[in-house]
Formats: sequence, structure tokens, C-alpha cells
Amino acid sequence: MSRTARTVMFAAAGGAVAVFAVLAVVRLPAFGSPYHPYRDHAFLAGVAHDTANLVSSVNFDQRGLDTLGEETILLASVMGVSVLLRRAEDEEEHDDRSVGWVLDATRLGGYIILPVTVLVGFDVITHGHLTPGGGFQGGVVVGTGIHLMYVAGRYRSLERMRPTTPFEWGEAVGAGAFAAMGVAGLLVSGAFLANLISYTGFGQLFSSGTVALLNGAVGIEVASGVMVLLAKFLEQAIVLRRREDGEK
Amino acid sequence: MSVYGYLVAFWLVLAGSFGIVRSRDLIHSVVCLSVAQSGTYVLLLSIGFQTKATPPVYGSPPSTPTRSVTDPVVQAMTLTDVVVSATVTALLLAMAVQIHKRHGTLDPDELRALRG
Amino acid sequence: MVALTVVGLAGTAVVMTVRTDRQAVALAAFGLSLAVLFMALQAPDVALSQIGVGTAIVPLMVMLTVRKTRQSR
Amino acid sequence: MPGGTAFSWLPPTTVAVPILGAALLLAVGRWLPRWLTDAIPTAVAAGITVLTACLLARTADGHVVTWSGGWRPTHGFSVGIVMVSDPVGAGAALLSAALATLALLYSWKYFESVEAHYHALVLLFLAGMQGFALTGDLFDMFVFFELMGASAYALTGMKVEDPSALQGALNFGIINSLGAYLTLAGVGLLYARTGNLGMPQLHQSLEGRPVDALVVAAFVLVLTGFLVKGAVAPFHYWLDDAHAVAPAPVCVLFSGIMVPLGVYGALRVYWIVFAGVLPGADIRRAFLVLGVISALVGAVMCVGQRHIKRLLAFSTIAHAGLFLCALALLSEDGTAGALLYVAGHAGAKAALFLLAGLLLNRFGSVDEHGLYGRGRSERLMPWLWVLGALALAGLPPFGTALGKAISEEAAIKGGDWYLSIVFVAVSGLTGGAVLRVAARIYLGLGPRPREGEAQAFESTGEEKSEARLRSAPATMVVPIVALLAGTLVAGVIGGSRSAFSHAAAYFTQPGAYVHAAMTLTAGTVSSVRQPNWTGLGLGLGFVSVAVALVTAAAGVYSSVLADRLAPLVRVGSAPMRVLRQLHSGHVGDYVAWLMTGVAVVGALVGLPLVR
Repeated sequence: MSRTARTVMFAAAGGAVAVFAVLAVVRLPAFGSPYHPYRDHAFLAGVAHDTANLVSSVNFDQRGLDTLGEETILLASVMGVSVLLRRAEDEEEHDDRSVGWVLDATRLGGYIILPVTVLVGFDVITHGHLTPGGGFQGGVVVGTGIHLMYVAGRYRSLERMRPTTPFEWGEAVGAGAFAAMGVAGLLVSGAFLANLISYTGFGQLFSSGTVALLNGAVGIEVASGVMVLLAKFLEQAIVLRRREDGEK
Repeated sequence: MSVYGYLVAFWLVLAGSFGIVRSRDLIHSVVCLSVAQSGTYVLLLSIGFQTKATPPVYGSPPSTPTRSVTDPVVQAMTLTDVVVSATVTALLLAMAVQIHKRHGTLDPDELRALRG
Repeated sequence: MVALTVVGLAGTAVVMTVRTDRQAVALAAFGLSLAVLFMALQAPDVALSQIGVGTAIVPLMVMLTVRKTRQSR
Repeated sequence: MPGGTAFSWLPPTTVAVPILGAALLLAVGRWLPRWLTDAIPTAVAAGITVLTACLLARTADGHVVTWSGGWRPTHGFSVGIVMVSDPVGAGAALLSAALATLALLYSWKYFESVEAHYHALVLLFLAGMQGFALTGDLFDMFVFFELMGASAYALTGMKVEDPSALQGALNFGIINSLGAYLTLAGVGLLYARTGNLGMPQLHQSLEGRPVDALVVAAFVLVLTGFLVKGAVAPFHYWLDDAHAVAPAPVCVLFSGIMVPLGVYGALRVYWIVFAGVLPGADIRRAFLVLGVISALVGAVMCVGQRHIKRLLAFSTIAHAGLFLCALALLSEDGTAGALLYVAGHAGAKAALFLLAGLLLNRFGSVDEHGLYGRGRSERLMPWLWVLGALALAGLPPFGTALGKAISEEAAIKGGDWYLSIVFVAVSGLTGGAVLRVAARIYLGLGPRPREGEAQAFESTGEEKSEARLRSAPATMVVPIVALLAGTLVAGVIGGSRSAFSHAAAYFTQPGAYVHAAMTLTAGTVSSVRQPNWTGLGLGLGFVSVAVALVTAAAGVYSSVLADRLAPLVRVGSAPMRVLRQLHSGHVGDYVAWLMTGVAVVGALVGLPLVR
């Protein structure tokens, strides 16, 4: 269809959907209303398992299956990216990686900030059940942290820093660990992803049983997933050239 | 005031889809898709919001089961969705790179190889 | 209230920019405004992940994709 | 027994085991020899097939309920996720596991250079389907819906070196993701109104309440994602592009089980959550309208195709429309007929896709005109191809024919007599198109199609395939024969018919589902009658085969007939050109059509309520 016909059709349909949306939204409970029945039960269950961060309790303890599904989506799409962006025959390495002049100040800054970010990332993962944060966010912070090396230094140093194979392996271990803990929960107490370890006192490091462990597993997986993702994209953008432009 | 949050959410979803319809570049449509996607986050979180409520995290164990805490369930759903959908967007971008390699162009109008 | 309006406008801005490299910058701004909105909606976890993902990784990938496609055009 | 009835450990394991297998493959895939990377996933998929088979047996006399994480409902509310598997869900899981095993077996020889990623992605795709079929929680359905999607996008875009447009995979990705996000919005609305996510709880909290715009909007939005996946009329555009690009074993999983799962999801949500709330008559009309449109569009486009994979994709769209019509009758018979039809169709369609894969491997192209007469040297394949085509057309002994017969009777009993005409015409047209392909390639019937005859809109099927296999190896022929045998068995043996009607009874009675989920005691279900072959069913079966033969003959000798029936051809080609223009391959069109679809479904469901 021509562009204008397409836009006209979309405008009409979009208008109709918007009218539906307004009709529906008007009947929703008011914006800040205290009507959250699920929250009340989730609250009790979370406190019962001594998990300070209720969001992690819901994520890893009460609705564990959702998180298993989400995390597998992450595994699938990172695998998809590594399949799609693998080196096709007609591409070859292009050695202009050494170029890239970096301001001294940023180089210095980079070297200081890099370890700090990675440390913060790991802290966010391990304290997932206490402070806001958890496996997902911590993994992202660690994943992006290491790429400071590229910003502050050169691409080749980044590549030496993190070859991709161990991270792909790390990703598989994270996903496998999550599923294994689920099955372990099943074997021990007959319920998939049950909270196994005794959840001692509130607020300590090991207070909420499997939530902390699952957080760790997801953290490893997300961190290595992000690493593989960015590695593939960086490799595509900087290193690979199609053979025929390579010769020019 | 009460309905504004939901309207903004639906507005984002519609704007994202409109972007895909109008786009001349597949990367542009993938980015518009992620805009539509964040519309659903805004919808979910504004459903879970409660005025004068503290975030659902505690330093010390709460003595009485208080009600003034925002809904952790909605946040858990959105939380995982944000991270995961970024990787799905990355997958779609990788496909766009492949299309560009194969066909040299990213404009859906020119990509007529798919005459169904 | 204000955060919602800012998010709405930022979203429209991302959709409106046609050139993809400028759109990556708009996307980063949109991600940031979303993170601020999530803080306003009392959702610190989501805000943290939105900052990490929406403002850092996705725009970076869009830039890399644009660079790859523009480079061999 | 904590966490649910006996055997409650089964559903989560069928989801967790493929994920573990995929993680293992990814970790050690690099160092395994090629045959091991093939053997492990096939073994895992076969294991899942066994697990789901005994799950199906177990659900024969009651739901298998699992509350994940041990969160059992205390006085009517639970925080955990419920997985309720009833015969239909377990049957869908079994079908997906069986098809995955055969697809993996088929791809031992089909691919030359592929590391473990392909197998791991297929396993993740299998895990997504299992979870989607077995879960009883709405948000969980959305999560597994996206898992199916993500692994499907990766699998579709697999063959990087392949010149055929990768844009199909991207269109598929964008449209499916947009559908998923609309479903998420619908789930959010329902959560805001009722405060819980599990389908049994939603049923209880929505039942007494009056219908209002929110419930209708939530219903429409939640359904959009499932209708997009089920390739129903206004949302179906992505399917044929995705099939044209995806490798053959992946197409088997798409058409065989993923599309029917979309329709299954839509009806499951309707029956459990919205049956008590929304008036049946309006929903029935809405589904019927959508089903008939997609059946007709699919059939017409199918006849006009040269690209064999695209032709089979359009026949999947047509059959998805038929399933929707049969299920839309909202009666036990209609559902039993549709379920049997899905099982039969999955076998026949999967076999045809595998045959197309063989063609691609042997001759490097799936273009009907290009392959004209080159298949004469074959001996086994033509018969398999003709058998598959006849099964598609509804030849009586096959499962597809029985399913079609029962659905037609249910339609006539329900007063929609015109439906049987649609059934006969659509299955006839699609079967005929496949027969025409077989006749042209294998038997070289009819005049050689002149190169000029291919209309400008045709997308030729030239795909560069790596290797030329001289003879079809065993690992590729065995799955095809097994699939066709399965279709035949579904139609013939008596036991299968009673099982399907029993399953339909479970599917159409939400009360037992909710009762079992909330109180962990098996709800009893009465299944009314024993559907079997009747005179009318047989008659309609033969009529549709006759229609198929006529279309095949018309197709093969079309160039000869063209000048004699010039006026008819000219009239016929106008709508064809318009239809072909609509399937333009442009993602913007598809999104516009998606939004129009949402508006149309909303109008169909909502307007009668407003009056």
C-alpha cells in the first residue's frame, strides 16, 4: 500500500483504539488508590520469608516461574544475537583497532572508575534481597562497567580483557544454575522453585534462603549475557569489514 | 489527575506503533518498538502506585503489616521485562545489521524482495 | 505529574526524529526521563534497571548498528 | 502432597528440563563432536515427549494442578503461580514435544555447518511451548509467549548466508512483539481491576461482576497477542514471510504447533476467564467472522502461490481460520472436532514441510515452475507428497477428515450451515494447490509453464542450499512417514475419538478447572457423546477431495484453459492482484493492519454490548 494509504488507515484504527482505551481507563481504580489485594498477600509472604526487598521476594520466591521464563528469554535472545552476528565467510579482520586517541583525563578517570563500577555491580547483585536491586540490575551494571575499558582505553585492551568464550560459558552456567535450583526445590520439598534454605533473621546477608542464591545465578547470567551482546556488536561495528571494501 | 498516567501510557504505545508505520529505516522502527514497549511499563507501574506510599524495601523488619507500600508484584514484572526486552531489541537490531549486509538498504519500501 | 508529561514528550520526540543516529540520543534522553518517572512512582528497582538498560546499553547498540550500516553503505 | 495433586511434579519438569538441556548444550557445545550435538537434544526432546505422554494419561481423569514454589492457596488466595494441565493442554504439550523430536531428527542431515546454538534454540522453543500450554497464570502465559517469540526470531534468521530476504524475520519479530505488548497491557488492566493474575482466581473474581468497557478492552487486548500468534485474519501477514525465510525443520514447529497454540491460547483465556462474564453470542459471532475471513484469504492466496513454502504457509493460515471457526461454535462437539483437526493437520502439514525441505536440499530451490518435471526420478517422495495433500484436503480415513466432519456436524447442528461450505471449499482449495505442486514437479503433468507466465508479483523461490544430497537419507524420511502415519492413526482408531471428546468436555467446562485449581481436588466432568463417522461426514469428505482434484487439474492445465475461459480468468485475477498487493512485505503495512484488527475485534465484541 502507498505510504499515505497506510497512514490514513493507521490513523483511523489508532483513533478507534484510543477511544476504547479512554473508555476502559476511566473505569480503572483511581490513580493512587490503596486497592492492591495482591500486594497485601505478597507483603505477608515476603515478610514471612524474611526478605527485606519485597520486589526480590516476589521475583524469586513467590513467582519464581516467571523469572525462570524471563531469564530463559534472555538466554535465547543473546544466543540469537551470537548466531546472527557470527562472522560470515566474506568478512575478515580489519586491523584499525589500534587507532583511537583518548584524552588523558578520561583514560585516568576510566582506570579509577572501572574497578569501582564492577564492585558496585557485584554489591548490587549480592544484596539483592536487602537493598533495592538484584540479579538483573547488578548484572547490567557489571556488564556495562567493564566496557569503560573501551571508553577509557583502546579496543584491543578491552578484547584482551574479556574473551567471549568464558562469558558464553558463564551465561549457560547462570541459566543452568537457576533451573537446577528449581528442580532441587522440587526434589527436596516437592514444589518447583521452593524456598529451601532456612531463612534466618531479617536483614542479614543470608536471610532469605534461595532468593539470594537465585539472585546470584541471574546476576552471573545477565552480566555475561550483556558482555556477549556488546562484544558481538562491537566486533561487528569496528573489526569486521566486507572483503571487497577491505582491499580498497 | 487520576487518569493522566494511564493516558500517557496508551499515548506511548500508539506513538510507538505510529513510528513504525511511518518509518523509512528498519532501525528507526525497532527503536519505536521499544518506545511502545516502555508505554506498557508506564501503564503497569501507574497501576501499582499508591499515593503517600514508601517503596517496598525495608531496613528493619516491619512490626505491623502496614498498607502504605507500593505494589511489589507490578514492579517485579516490570523489572524483569525491562532487562529482557532490551536483549530482544538487541536481537532485532542484529537482524537489521544482517539485512543491511545482505541487501545494502534498510528502507522497507525498497526491500521489495518479499513480494508475497 | 510533571514527570509523566516529560515522558510523554520525550517518547514523541524519539518517534519523530527520523535520522537514526540522532534518534539514539533521543532514546537515551527518553530512558532517563523514564527512570525519573519510575523514581516518582516509588519503584527504585525498576528505575535502577531502566538507567542501566534504557540509557546505557540500548542507545549504545543503536549507535553501533547505525555505524555498521552507515559505514559500508 | 504439597503443591498440588499427585504427579504435580510433572508440568514444571517438562519446562525445566529443556532449559537445562539448552544450557548444557551452550556450555559444552563447542567441544562436542557433531553427532553428539545432534544426539543430545533429540534425546532430551524424546524424553519430554514421554513425560508429556504420561501427563496426558494422568489428566484423563482430572486436572493435574501445581502451585509453583509450594504457595498453596490459603482460604482462596495464593501468591504463587498455578500450572493447571487438563487433557487439551497436555495434548498440545505432547504434540509440540513430538514435533520437536522429529524436527531435530530431521535436521541431523539437513544442516551442514551449525554449532550447538541451533539445537539449544529449538530446546528453548520447546520449553516456551510447554510452559505456554500448561500454565494457568495469565502473566506466565505472556512470559512463555515471548520466550516462544524470541527463540522463533533467532531460528528464523538462522541462515545468514541465505540470500532470501531476512526482512521476513524482522517483520515477524516486530509484529509478534507488538502483539505481546498489547497482551501485557490487557493483563495489566485485568490486574488493576481484580488484583490477581492466576486464571482460576480471575474467573472467580470476574464472574459476578457486570460487564463494562474495562473488561471488554482487557479481553480484546489480551486476545490480540494470541490472535497475532495464531495468524488470524487481519494479523496474519507476518506468517508467510517468516515461513519463506525459516529453514524447513523450523517451519514444522511454526505451522505444526505454534499457530494452533495461538488459537488454543485465545480460546483458553476466553473459556476460563471471560466465559462467565462476556455473553457467548457476541463472542461467537466475532470469532466466526475472523475465522471465515482468514480461512478464505488463506485459501485464495494459497492457490496463487509458486513458492512452495509460502504456499504451505498460506494453507496454515487457512486452516488456522478453520480451527477458529470450529472452536468458535463454543460447543463441546465443535471443540472436539477442532482438536482432532489440529492433531491431524499438524501431522500432514509437518510432513509436507519436511518434503519441501528435501526438495530444497535436492534441487536447491522451492519454486514450483523452476522444478517442473525434475522430480520424475523419485519413487518414494511423490507418494508421500500426494498422501499429505489428500490428508490436507480431508480424505476420509485421515484424522483431518474426521475432525472436519465432526466440526461440520457441530456447525450444522448449531445453525451455521454455511460453515460446512467454507470448510469444504477451503480444505479443497488448499489440498488442490498442494496436489498441483506434486503433479507439476513429480509427474510433470500439463504443459511446461512458460517463464513469462509468472506474474510480476510472484516471489520466486530460488534459495541457495549448501549441499546436494543424492538420495534422501533415512533420518529425513523416517519423520515424514511417522507424521503421515500419525495423521492416519488419529482418524482410524476408536480410542482417539473418545479421548478427544473427553478432552473437549474438560476444555469447555471452566467450573471443573477452577474447582480443581483452588481446592486441589479433581473436579468431575461429564462428557456427553461419542462422535464418530457419519454418512454426512463421509460425504463432505469426498466432496472436498473432489474439489481438490478439480483445483489441481485447473492449476496444472491453467495455461491451456486460459484462452477458453479468458473472461473468467480476467475477473478472477483482479481480486488476486489486490490481495497480493496487500501482502506487501512492508512492516508499516503490517502494523497498520494490526491496529485495524484490534479496532475491528473491539467493535465486534464491544458494540453489541453498548446497545
